[in-house]
Amino acid sequence: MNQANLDTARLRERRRLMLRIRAFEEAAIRAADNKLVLGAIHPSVGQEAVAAGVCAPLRKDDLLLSTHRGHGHTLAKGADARAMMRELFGREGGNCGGKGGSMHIADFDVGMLGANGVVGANINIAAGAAHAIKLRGGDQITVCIFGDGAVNRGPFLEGLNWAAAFKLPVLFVCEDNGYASTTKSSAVTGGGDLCARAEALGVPTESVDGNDVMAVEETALRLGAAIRAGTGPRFFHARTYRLLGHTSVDPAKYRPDGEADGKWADDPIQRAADLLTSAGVSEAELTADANAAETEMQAAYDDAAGAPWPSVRSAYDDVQDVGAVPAPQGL
Amino acid sequence: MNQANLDTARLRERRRLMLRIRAFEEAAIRAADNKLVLGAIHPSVGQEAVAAGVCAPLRKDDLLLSTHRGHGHTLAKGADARAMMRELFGREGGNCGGKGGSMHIADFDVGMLGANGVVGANINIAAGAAHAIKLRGGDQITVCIFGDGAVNRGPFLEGLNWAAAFKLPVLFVCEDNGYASTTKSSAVTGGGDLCARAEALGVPTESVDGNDVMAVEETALRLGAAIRAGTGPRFFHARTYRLLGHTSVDPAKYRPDGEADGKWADDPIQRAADLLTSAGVSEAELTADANAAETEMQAAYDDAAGAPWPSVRSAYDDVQDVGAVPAPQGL
Amino acid sequence: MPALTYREAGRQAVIAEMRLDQSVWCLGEDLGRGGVFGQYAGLEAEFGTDRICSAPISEAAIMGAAVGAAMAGARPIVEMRFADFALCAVDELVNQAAKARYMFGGQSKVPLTVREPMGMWRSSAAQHSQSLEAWYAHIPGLVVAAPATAQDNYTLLRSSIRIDDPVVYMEHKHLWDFEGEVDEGAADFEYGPEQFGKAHVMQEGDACTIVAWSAQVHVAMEAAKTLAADGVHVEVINLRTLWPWDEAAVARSIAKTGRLIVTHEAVGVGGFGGEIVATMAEKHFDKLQRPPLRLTAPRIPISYAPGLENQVRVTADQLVAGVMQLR
Amino acid sequence: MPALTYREAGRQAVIAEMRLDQSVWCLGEDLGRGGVFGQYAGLEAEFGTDRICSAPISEAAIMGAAVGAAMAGARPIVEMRFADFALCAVDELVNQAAKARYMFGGQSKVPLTVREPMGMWRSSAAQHSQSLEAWYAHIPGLVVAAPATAQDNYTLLRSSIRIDDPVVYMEHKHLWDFEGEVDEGAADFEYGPEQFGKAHVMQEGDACTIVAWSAQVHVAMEAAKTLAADGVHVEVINLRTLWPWDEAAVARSIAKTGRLIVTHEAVGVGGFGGEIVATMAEKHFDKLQRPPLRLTAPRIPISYAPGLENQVRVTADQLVAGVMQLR
Ligand SMILES: Cc1ncc(C[n+]2csc(CCOP(=O)(O)OP(=O)(O)O)c2C)c(N)n1
Ligand SMILES: Cc1ncc(C[n+]2csc(CCOP(=O)(O)OP(=O)(O)O)c2C)c(N)n1
Ligand SMILES: [Mg+2]
Ligand SMILES: [Mg+2]
Repeated sequence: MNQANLDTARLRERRRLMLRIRAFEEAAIRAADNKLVLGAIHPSVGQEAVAAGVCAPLRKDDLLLSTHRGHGHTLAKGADARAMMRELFGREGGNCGGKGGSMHIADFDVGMLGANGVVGANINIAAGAAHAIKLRGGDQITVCIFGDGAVNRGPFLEGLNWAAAFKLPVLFVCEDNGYASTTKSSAVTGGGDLCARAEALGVPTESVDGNDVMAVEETALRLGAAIRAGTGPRFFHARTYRLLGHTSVDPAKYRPDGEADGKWADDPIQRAADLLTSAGVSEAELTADANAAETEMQAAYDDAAGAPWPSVRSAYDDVQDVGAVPAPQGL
Repeated sequence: MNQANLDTARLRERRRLMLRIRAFEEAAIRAADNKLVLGAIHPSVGQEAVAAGVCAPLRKDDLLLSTHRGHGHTLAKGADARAMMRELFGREGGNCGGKGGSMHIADFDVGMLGANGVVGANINIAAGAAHAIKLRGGDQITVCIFGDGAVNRGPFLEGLNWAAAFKLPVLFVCEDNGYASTTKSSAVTGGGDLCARAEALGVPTESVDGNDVMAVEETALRLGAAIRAGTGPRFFHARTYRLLGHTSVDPAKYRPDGEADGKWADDPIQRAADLLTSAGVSEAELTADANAAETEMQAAYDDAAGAPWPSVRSAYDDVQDVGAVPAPQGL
Repeated sequence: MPALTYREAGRQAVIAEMRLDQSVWCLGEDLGRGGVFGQYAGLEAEFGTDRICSAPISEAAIMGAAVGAAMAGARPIVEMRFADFALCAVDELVNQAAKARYMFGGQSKVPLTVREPMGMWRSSAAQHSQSLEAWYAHIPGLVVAAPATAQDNYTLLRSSIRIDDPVVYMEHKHLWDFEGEVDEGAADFEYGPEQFGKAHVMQEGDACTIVAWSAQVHVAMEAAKTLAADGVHVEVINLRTLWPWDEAAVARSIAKTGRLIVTHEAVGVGGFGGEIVATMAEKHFDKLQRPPLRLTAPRIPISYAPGLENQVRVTADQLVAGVMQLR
Repeated sequence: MPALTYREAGRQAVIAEMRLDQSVWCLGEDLGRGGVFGQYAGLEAEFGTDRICSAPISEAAIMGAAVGAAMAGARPIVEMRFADFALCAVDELVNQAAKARYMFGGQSKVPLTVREPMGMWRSSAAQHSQSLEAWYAHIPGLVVAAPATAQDNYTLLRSSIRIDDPVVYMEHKHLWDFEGEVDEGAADFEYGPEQFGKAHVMQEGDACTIVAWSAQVHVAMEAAKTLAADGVHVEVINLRTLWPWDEAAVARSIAKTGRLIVTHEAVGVGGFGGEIVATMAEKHFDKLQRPPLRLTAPRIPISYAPGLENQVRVTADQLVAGVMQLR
């Protein structure tokens, strides 16, 4: 197999992953519309290339921390879609036993240490996870993904500074979709050049087109290798766009007319498909991949919809070892 | 009076101010040694040029926020030394009625809105004070002084970003004395270039020799004028050195041998004296200025030592309007 | 009197005070788009982007800037979005806002209204559901309000904006759409500090006193209705504010009923119910014909799945059972 | 048994656990120089700069990094320097450390010891003197310790480091130089979770139960001595931990004395004394022959000037008067 074939194979694989992420979130949105998912859902539609390019190539024992918009990252790190869907439905067999939901999705078995409901909070946590790796002398890396809104919270400075000061193995990935909720980030972000912020904290940076999955992957691998070699943290600025609203119920009317429409042309999945078509992959193969993703996620939906609720007693489990309160009698 | 005379006069005035600050703190240290000042004292010996150059030229209605090492800034803004000394002694007639002490010294009558016991906390507060000025349409500026240790806390990012995003009239002054308590700041500060940090947040910067009082003043005036003209915040990096320990009881043994000794040659007061001598000011005049400062601060010491304690009842005053608890009966 | 939603009552309160006083100023994330719960809808259009300040995601800066602005003459209304996010700004609120007036010997007040929408809102999980009112009641310098009705939200919010102290103003997320009659026409002094801190007796009764605040008032009222059908008439006190809180109203009521139940959505351990029960036990021991009772959340975090989440809810049925237990 | 200072007992506890377990790791400001109170003196020399990590002034990063490290297999000891500064890291402690295990459905524990030196230390004023133990007791997921003696500080700190939960470990700044006998030789299981949460009866008596923790235990002992001279024998309970707290020990004691005083240095309103009093009133009403009593700080910030600062101290004389009032 020559290089071109290899790249085509890899690109097709990454597109399959992006399709799975998209199908997962579309299923989750349907479930939210059907009142089967009750908590907020933050879809990453349009941003799948960051998840696929950054997280899929990681080792299983590498660590990952994510945000409220973390389904894609979690799937790409290797978590089971059914367990994730069950979590969104709040059912037994969900990754977090139904206690976390979408915003706290996590799968420690594949090194995914959690989405976070507090913007920016994962940055210091990631620095610490990397610190533990370094103290142990391990060669894993930690990846921390956050949005362009998070760069205005203190942890951005504190966590990057910490990682730089202690030369920790952590890749900070800013998934810059231009918006923080209903606010255009540029309106409230001084300076504007996020790489400059990281550089000033002693963290070398790179900025890429975050909708080009192969460029994302190539950059992530390169930065990851440098980090694994012990040269300290890196900052990865991935420019992308949130094609849907902030949550599944947000019509995103605050965006300038036509802005989103124009951006659909840049859909990373379509871009991957176009490249694959030029590389000779047939329409039928591309459709088959899309259908497979749909089928998988519809099955996950059906599975979750039919899954039992978690035992009510479990509400009292996993609070703490010392001083845990017992479940009421008869529960 | 020609320019040279004018500058000489101003330099002499600034040296007088620096002498007053030095004498004030030496008196405070004596008082601490004598158990008359009971709380911690953080002397700014060696750093007086920053206080004198930045704060003395401010308008009375300009606002100032300072740190735990804030005696110099407060005096330079025009606060009364006797009231300040009484505050350090915890006596009646102290600026804060004995409630604050050294670390919370403040004099709102001269626009000095407080030292702060929490490193970095004044940065967001200063941005807000500047925001209030801007909302009112005033032409005052707010000056916020903090140490090189504060640049590693979140408020540095949050406050500078805020000021840049809303184009607020605030001058951020980093009084960089190389140390944060017993830790050399460079050891824990990623990147190392503090101006780069501020620039990346959209705040234009300038770095100067903070022991050159006239350079400090010239820069502060220039930056202050730009801010007053409505062009948004500025960051002023003043390089200086803390000649004594972190507190009055810290022997500062953690510094490399000889480091401090070498730095005494750079004492801003001595540097000013040398310049004044070259400009023809007599030894006698210089000594007279020093003596006047000593005399003033000894008088402040004596006044404070003889001042009454605040009424114990006052412990219950100024907590809040709504829901204030009454002083116990008979107090 | 018009029926307004709790949301709209709060919105009208802000509008009224902003029209009266140029120094009132709102700051928080996404306010330009009406705020995350629509409680600022249309305000940017009326008051402009200066006075309705859409902030970066910087709770510490929002709170800290508000403290500085308050000391420099403004009257900020801070929006924290979820009370949970205010935990990113605790130094600014507790070490700075609450203490500045005192530490500086009265040189400055810090007139500040911090809106912290709190409480459970179906399947929001552990980081978007907390009720931490007890924390703020514990901090000298802070005032704490927890409105239960649309009228509360109108009156207490107007008052809070006028009060010269930092007020932690905790609306309940579950109540935004609750409707109630609101008298907006009350005289100005109604919104002054004098009226602040008075409980409302929502229903009179002699069988038992139930003290509640925020959303839990409605649960108590539901229990009261059920009990009334059985001829048991409980007195329901809507405390409205936790600092100051209306000790006299509770004492008056237990003098009549001899029985006290305090119920809140927050965790029981270290919750404000303990303060109320302890105060009554200390000062009005003889009035208590039965042991006092707290009906509150167990000391567990709040889950996402509805069945688990419900474990931290105190239901009307539980209140009914509590009342019967004390008979 | 050697007499150690409270400071040294804590230092020895850390050393013992660090020797036993490579994953124990200290992080905080100025630790390389022994920490601000000397409680880490010499540790860098023994354990190196990796395991004794001198941090930037970044409480949020210190706490947040510790949470991440704990989830990734380390057992961090976090030094917050002054409990007041921990208010810069509340999201990290309360929204993250306390909830991670639960939110993630038990996928990870967060073994973390957060040292927060608390309390009054002559003329440290409002931002360096607070006692906020009640806050942490209110938060599900957290364990809370407040050692009073050198032995407490040895035993409880070793236990806290071993416990797999986040422990808020509140040493009292005024006690660093207090000496006491310390049994370091106790068997390993003494430091396991099983022993945690047990109060110590410092002095037996039948006239009144005084419950205290941290530095206030010593004030209670002073009062007890004064009272004993008059033939009044009070029982002094050193609670040692606030979550879990030894409800049974307090109940046993009031069954004997019929009288309960809870005293603490923290503000009374919303303080943990309310929890203890309320719990006893709810569950052991019949045992209380007199109304319970809290002797605690008024709801005012802490001043700098000694005379004003003293207004928030509860003295032995006040405890004596309280006991006599309940006779
Ligand atoms: C500390 C904090 N403040 C506010 C919020 C509410 N919030 C949730 S997501 C969000 C926007 C985040 O923007 P960004 O970081 O760009 O991520 P994106 O949603 O674009 O993926 C906000 C403000 C929060 N969760 N945490
Ligand atoms: C948030 C916080 N953390 C820690 C401290 C303890 N502390 C007081 S001063 C200081 C060093 C500050 O260094 P820097 O900002 O450089 O100011 P300098 O003392 O050098 O003037 C520290 C760590 C504090 N006051 N506040
Ligand atoms: Mg974004
Ligand atoms: Mg410094």
